[in-house]
Amino acid sequence: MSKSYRDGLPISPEKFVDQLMRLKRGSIGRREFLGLTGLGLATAVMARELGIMPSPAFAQEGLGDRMSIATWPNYHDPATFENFKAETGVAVEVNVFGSNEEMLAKLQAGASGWSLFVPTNYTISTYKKLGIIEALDMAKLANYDGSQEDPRFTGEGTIDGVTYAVPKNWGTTGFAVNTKKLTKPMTSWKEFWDTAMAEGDGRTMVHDYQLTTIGNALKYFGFSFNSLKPDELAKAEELLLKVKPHLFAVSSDYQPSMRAGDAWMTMCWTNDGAQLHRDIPEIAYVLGKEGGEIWTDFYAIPKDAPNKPAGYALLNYLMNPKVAVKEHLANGAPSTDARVNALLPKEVLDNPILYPAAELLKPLEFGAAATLTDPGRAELMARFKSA
Amino acid sequence: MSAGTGSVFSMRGNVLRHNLLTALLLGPATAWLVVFLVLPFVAITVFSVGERAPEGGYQAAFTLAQYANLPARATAFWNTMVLAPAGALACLLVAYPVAYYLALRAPQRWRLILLALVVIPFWTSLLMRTYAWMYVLGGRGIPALLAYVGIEDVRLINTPGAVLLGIVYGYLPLMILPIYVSLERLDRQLLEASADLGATPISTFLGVTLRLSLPGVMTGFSLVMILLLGEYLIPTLLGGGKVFFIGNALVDLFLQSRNWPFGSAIAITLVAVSVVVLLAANRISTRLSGARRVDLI
Amino acid sequence: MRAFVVAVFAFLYLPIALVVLFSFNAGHHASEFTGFSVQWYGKALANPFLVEALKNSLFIATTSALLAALCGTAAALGLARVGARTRAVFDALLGAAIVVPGVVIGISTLVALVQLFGVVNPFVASLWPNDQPPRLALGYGSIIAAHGLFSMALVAMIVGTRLGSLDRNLVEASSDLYATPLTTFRSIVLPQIMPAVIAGFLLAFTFSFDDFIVAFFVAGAQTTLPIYVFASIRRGVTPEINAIATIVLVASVLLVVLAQWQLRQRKPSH
Amino acid sequence: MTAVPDIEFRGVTKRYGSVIAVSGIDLAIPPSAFVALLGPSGCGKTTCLRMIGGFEQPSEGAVFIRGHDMAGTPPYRRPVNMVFQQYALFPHLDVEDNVAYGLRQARPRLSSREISRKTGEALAMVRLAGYGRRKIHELSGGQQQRVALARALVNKPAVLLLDEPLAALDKKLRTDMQIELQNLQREIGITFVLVTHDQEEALSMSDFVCVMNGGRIVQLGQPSEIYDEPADLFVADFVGKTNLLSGKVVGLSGKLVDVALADGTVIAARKRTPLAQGEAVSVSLRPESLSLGAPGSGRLDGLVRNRIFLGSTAEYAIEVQGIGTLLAKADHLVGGGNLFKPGEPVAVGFTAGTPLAFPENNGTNQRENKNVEIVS
Repeated sequence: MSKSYRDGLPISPEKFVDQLMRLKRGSIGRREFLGLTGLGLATAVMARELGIMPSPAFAQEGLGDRMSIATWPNYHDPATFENFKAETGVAVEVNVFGSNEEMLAKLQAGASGWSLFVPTNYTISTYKKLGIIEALDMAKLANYDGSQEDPRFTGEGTIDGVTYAVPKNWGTTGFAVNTKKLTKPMTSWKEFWDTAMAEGDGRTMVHDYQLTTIGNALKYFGFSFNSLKPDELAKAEELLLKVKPHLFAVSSDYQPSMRAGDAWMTMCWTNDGAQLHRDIPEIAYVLGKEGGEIWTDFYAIPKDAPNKPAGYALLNYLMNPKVAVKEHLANGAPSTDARVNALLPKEVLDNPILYPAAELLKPLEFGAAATLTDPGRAELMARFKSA
Repeated sequence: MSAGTGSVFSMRGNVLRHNLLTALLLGPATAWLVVFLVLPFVAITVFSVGERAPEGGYQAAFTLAQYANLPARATAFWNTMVLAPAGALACLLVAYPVAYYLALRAPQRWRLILLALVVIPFWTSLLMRTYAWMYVLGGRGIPALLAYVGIEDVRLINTPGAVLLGIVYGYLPLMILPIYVSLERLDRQLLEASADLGATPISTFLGVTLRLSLPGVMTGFSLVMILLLGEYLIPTLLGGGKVFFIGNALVDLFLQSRNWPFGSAIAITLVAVSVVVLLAANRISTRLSGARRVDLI
Repeated sequence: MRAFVVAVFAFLYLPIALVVLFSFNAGHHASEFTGFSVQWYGKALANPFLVEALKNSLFIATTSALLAALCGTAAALGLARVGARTRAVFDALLGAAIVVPGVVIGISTLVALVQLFGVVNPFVASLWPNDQPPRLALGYGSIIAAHGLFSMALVAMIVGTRLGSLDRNLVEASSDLYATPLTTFRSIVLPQIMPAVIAGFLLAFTFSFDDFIVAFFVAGAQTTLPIYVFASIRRGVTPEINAIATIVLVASVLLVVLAQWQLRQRKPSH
Repeated sequence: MTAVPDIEFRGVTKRYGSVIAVSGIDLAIPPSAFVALLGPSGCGKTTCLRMIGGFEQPSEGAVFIRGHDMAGTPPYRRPVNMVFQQYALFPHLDVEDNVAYGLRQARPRLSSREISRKTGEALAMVRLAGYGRRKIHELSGGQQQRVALARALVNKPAVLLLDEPLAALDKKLRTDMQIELQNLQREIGITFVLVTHDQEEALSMSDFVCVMNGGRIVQLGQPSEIYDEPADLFVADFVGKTNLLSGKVVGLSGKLVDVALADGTVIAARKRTPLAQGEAVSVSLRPESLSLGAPGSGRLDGLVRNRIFLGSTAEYAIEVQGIGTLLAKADHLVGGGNLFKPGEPVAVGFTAGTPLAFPENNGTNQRENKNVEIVS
């Protein structure tokens, strides 16, 4: 098709007018006209030259020399990307986010620039509905073996038989405590919130993330982590507003503050809990006995991803169990892939932070898709933050 | 319009050519202003009477609900309206003596160097410098030093004080420069005249120096105020998401809760507030220093 | 007062000193000094994203400042040729471009462009002769435009003020001495307003180079240095960032010293 | 003069780094005098004035005002007021507030009625009644000058200091102001110290002229003394116009010397300092002491080169072979008498005893001038 406009150049004035007349009479298609006049080519060239728009999706199978991934704080082994670069020549830029809402907002605004990102289980259906993630071409993911994945954690990546996302790892959301500073043993979210207003005054962090912050406040009253009921949310808000003045920060990147000793207690994901405890043994990871979140993070590719071949290549690379095992050792969250678990050392598999006792896991809930888009929860969180 | 007589460089030639040239000169700027100022402003105005789409973003509607919901961000507005003037004032209190010293006391040959030293911090990223403050105020910085001498568990970061410090730090040069300029232009003879007429140094400062540097003070003050009204970074980095400015509320609405219409309504309100603040500052400045034009004599 | 001034300078430079100090850190964090090393300079320059962010920032700052200087100067010249009413409208718009907080500029530009692209892209696609139509998207163009808006207004104002104080006699003398309008402009007006144009350019460059909040909204897939640094603060700053910041600082100080030296060299010969 | 001098300098030296601005000055100014400090720029006159005002401190010696050593007394405690060169009126205050400024500093405080009365009087004195609410920039240069005067005088200072107060005015206004200042001084009877580089101004206004050069006082005296009996070549040259002719001492006779000019003409001249036989000298001849006449009738013969008509008088440039061009001033008589045309031969004569001979390298501080850079 691209042949037509190159052949049409240059065009004489007579021919131009002639074509214009034909266009007016309707005997010529707009595309034909654009092609003939060379306008299309000129626009395309100019646009690309000026860098106003990124080049259209790669036609050929070249991987380019760079791509970017959107993920969570302290979530990867930096060596993974260095090795990937050594193998493929593609350098990987890591963008870090504090909440799924932030990722969604960036994708909704268009042109995120990511070739790969790491959404959490409950968000995938919304992404699919909004049409902003790619139905994965499984042929390009030879290293992925669905049969080895733990079905408890991996179902939400596939919708109506089409796979939109493949799992990275699962985990829980509890809280980390510096037991040297806060010596009272804690086992529940009630204690978390109460301590935040007492001994932990000015030293407690909560996520900059509505799902967990509101969810765990709901847990204080024994409500569902995913509740959308206005009266229940109102009670959660009351608690949050009461706690707000006592907090150290509202941030999903709590490791630096915990490590520096500025914060003594924080809402915490499995992987961060494992990393903190590994480096600073007095930091303990606690799962609230009332329940809370259990989650799986997935890899997915945005529909408007600038370098999809590289995205697929990295995803396939990450699905390689030998690569994944190193990732898990660095990240600290439990894998969903049996092949990876087989390679993990015993002390990892025995780590109670990663694999909590069954009775602690039982009350945990997966995030519900509705919480992601519910305006009530979004506005509650925003009010809490701006209070 | 066609004559262009007021211009010092008007070119001869017929009216048509004159108008064509004027249009060519103003064309790019006009296009720029329309596409990237007027259009966006129209867009957020339209958005501000719309509704949040179910998944976030915008959906067309006509409602004033977003404006009615403004009180939900009262705290952020309050923080901004308190901390912005407080920050500008703190900035002024630190900046004035420095500007005064540079303009009137520093040895001549040091003056330029010292002035350059005021400007140089501008060339390192404000982000990096604020990050350095995060370190200084954070657990490994001053609190660690204090712990060393036995004062345990001091918390400095993520407090309004830290935000205020960040503000003073970030905007100090912007405050020093205009005050310096107005003090530098000050006729030294006026100070001698005042002393000659029996005024003590303090009353000379209050009666002459301060009064005549007011235009600089007001320029610096409103400059810093305007920038602070839209501040996002300093409260984010040094306030830990706890000291929330309107700027933070805006970013939050667009990048977290994805409530574009409400965000638009807040943005418009913020612009309105900024304009009011600036007009007020202007009014005060002209009132206080009615004799500004005398400088030329 | 001396002591106070010294204290303020210490206050101004303490963070900068720390930034520079940690760029020589042997350790991995920009927060724990574990030994002296220059390795991070090498690593920073080998990090394609950091270098790209730096290049992007330089490119965006230069382009937006240049465009702003050009359009702003043209606008100031044009404004001197129009009636009071047109002028008032323009002045109000230019003032607005300066006063409206960056965060609002960023947000409103984002909102407007996303909406605009939403209309334009499908339209272009429907006209396009093949299946890969160009898509308008946020990126260099939008950052340059959004940064340049503020800068252009700034330049127009600075140059306008300068033009206002230009001695009309000079222009008349020039045309009296047989200079054509163009020659008069080139040899009289331009040299007079040049310092203002250059000052405007430098301000615009500095502003764009250090801006975070506007770019944060309209950068799309592009990364500028401040955006990269902000992202780094979230994922943990390595001394790479300090190294780049130090390089930028040293480069700008050198530039200024060089400019000063040049100026001093040139003076006697004039 | 038994009264305590209003101003007294005792061995005052002022140095700026290695630069000497004022060098060992002794000076006493009697009460109610109008004294002019006259000299070229950089001679130290302004520094002297500023030391009286308290804006500079002497490096050595002391300044006394009415018998009190002023060392360590800041300007705002000194009983003197200054009229600044550019007037230094406060732009943010109106005329009345400018004038009242000094009164408002007084402790114990004056009542506002008192202040406004005194202000009104001061403004009336400088003929600016009714101008109180004007802004400074709405006034003309002369009016501003008078505001500055009123502002200083309203405080009833012991001494009024005037730093080139008329320099910024045009010629006509300057002349008017000179007369006004003189009248004012007589009226209120306090000491005025005027700094000026304009010798005409100094001679016409003051009772005493203190000629300074190179940081020293060269001559102190009444205007006529300064003009008629200059102490040295510098004063002769600086004050008024004069012709300086080089020559050699060929004869000594009491107060007079015979000087042979370059062309061999020998003239008799008075001397102010001892001169030796054969010493190189400059002879000063005031233009008005020269008389012109028909060729052969005078001492020297020359040609009229140029004539400048000045109304009542005319100035002639006369070229004398072997000597150079002389400036002569002659009365212009009604009816065209005594008018010479350019190109006409003419004889130049002078009254015996009017020429003054100075040693060529006498102590005009020419050498020290090098050290005295412009400090004002």
